[in-house]
Amino acid sequence: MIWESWSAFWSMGGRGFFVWGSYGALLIAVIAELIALKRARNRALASAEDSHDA
Amino acid sequence: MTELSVSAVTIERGERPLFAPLTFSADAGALVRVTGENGAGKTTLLRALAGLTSVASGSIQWLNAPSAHYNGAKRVFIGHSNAMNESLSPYENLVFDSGVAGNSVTRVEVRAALARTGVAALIDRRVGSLSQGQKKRVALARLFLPGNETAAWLLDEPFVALDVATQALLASHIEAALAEGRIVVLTSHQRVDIRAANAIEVTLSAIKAPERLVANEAQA
Amino acid sequence: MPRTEQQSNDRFNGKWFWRYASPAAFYPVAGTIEKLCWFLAISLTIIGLYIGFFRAPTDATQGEVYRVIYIHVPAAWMAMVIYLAMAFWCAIGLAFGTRLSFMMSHALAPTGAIMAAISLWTGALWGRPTWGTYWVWDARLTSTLILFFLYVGYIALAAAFDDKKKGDRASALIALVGAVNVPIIYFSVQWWNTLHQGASVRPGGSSMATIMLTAMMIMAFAFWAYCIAVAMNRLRTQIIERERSAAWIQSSVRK
Amino acid sequence: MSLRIAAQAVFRREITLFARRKSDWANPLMFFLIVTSIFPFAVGSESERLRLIGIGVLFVGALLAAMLALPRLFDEDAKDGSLEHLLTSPEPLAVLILARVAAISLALALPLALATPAFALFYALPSEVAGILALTVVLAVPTLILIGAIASALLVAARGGAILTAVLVLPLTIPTLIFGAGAALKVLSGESPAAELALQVAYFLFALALCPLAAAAALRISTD
Repeated sequence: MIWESWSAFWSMGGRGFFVWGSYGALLIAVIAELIALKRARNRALASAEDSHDA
Repeated sequence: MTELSVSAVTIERGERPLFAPLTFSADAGALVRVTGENGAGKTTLLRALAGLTSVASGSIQWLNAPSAHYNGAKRVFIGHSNAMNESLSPYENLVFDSGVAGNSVTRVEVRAALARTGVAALIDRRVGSLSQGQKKRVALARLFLPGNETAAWLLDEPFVALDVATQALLASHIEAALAEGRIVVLTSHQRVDIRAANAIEVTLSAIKAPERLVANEAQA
Repeated sequence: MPRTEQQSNDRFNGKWFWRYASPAAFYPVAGTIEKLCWFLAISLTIIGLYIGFFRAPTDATQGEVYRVIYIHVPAAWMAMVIYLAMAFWCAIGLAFGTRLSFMMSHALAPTGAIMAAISLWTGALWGRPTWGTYWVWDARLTSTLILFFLYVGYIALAAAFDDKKKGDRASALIALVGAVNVPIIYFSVQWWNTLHQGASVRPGGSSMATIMLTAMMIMAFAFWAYCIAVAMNRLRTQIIERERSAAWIQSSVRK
Repeated sequence: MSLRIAAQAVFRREITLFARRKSDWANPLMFFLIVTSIFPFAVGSESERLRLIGIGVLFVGALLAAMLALPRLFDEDAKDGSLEHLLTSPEPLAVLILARVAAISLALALPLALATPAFALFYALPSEVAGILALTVVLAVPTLILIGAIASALLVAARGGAILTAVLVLPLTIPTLIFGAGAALKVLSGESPAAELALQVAYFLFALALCPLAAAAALRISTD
């Protein structure tokens, strides 16, 4: 363990905003993409059901 | 002259076939009437015959060459739109039309072509200032441009916007073309009488849902 | 009615490598690849971030902020690689008319755009403490921005067609035009960049400790796995959407 | 022989249309004038400052003005149906497109290039910079129209053409922008613009070789 404490870890030598801002943006993008994927899949499945009923 | 053979052709729009596989052939001097309900793909079929649209399967051959190749098997396609720029005169439009096809035409020749549909007097008017019927007649004059002497005619609703007298005139032109041994393919809602020794009726039935695959029979 | 399936079977029978060009045949394969890649993406991310944050030391010159490179550099790489992959599938699609290739390209594009955006965002956040400004017109950042525009253009063009098939071919063409231009744009931006300012500093630099490099490479593989997994997921959705009337989809949907 | 007739027919028609509808080239010119004259209101009127941004404003303004002419390439013909003539011609479509691009470039690049030195006065640019700027605009406008031909050919069958054209075309004009404006900047700082000019010509030739082919393929795709 190179960090003295968890607060040292989170502060990233005073550059926490930049480091966690980057990782946070990545996390948000990934979550948004996964939600979009899920919704697109549900829509596709629903339309496949519809086209069978039609 | 031009010999047309269509075998097992399907055309798709938005990944859906428009009509069931279509097969027919036409010899020189044949009149092909394409009929079918709205949305059955009559215009699309004509565009495919003209080489403007590709087929999803099957083949269209003019003189034993695929439709997209222009090997001297000439055809003139006249669609719904008159395919003319409204800021130009009939003369300029027709010079452009035949120029693009690789023919240079003289003013006398253009005037002669326009005379065949009775609009020679309009030669220098702006197309935008003409009536619908006049525009149609100018468009039809393309059939008589030099270079199109042996071309097959592909006419999409040619009688629309024409008065009765001009309809009869066009019908007689079509009869003359057939007598010369050309193929004339035409779609029409109006039932205009055309005497043809060799008439083929091609009926397209639209495919609404993909489940309904009805084989089209081309009746000779 | 099983039009699509039959048609593709007719078309693809005979040559083994064509078999998986049929959406029906590739659908289950894509599912397997997706699962495998999710597993890889998650485990590699855990390993990479553990090494990157708990094993790699503080950088002598940049301090802690260098730790952004574990995602910045892989994202920039993926933005580039995905565009190349897209152009590849577009070329295949235009050459052979295989619908699956176009779908593959569509499946890749949004992820590529996200990777470009992530690379720009992290580049800006890294640049602020390092250069003292969020944005510099550095050659690589600028190229990534243009790459992002190319992604946006591709996605917007594909969406602008009501006829999906036309949209496939049209957007494929523009992707190829873009791919041909990418090296030229990159060169010209670099030319312009050296004209206006000195050589640029990059996250990481050349003298990276081995352990930092290791963490970054592991993260790069994690990004690869993530992108493939997401692309496979999107591909499967597209297959369902476009083949929804085919019998095999119907049976797999309602089992 | 028939190829020459066909290319000439396309070229003549465009020139006739430009001669008849003067707004087709006058409007881009007006747009160029207005865009270049509103910038000083935003940045201030000191000569030093204007000289710094002048080259960029003039160059980008000329490119944006040329963008306005892109619908002239295929949209109008697609609407009135006369695009069919190009598509059914037995001559290679790429050559016909090249003829049309040449006509439109001529009708646009010349007025824009002639206007550039005059508008350069707004920005207190020395006359040799104005001259080189006119030259690079002459090269940049055809390059943009060549690239634009691909995009407008694709968008003939799509929704939302105008904005999408800008999204697709402008990123690809960055090289010509860099080299063209770069040449003028070199002259402004008293250096030789030879390298930039050579690169701009190279990019133009590259576009000249590939764009008509790509645009022909694009037109076949979108009208299929």
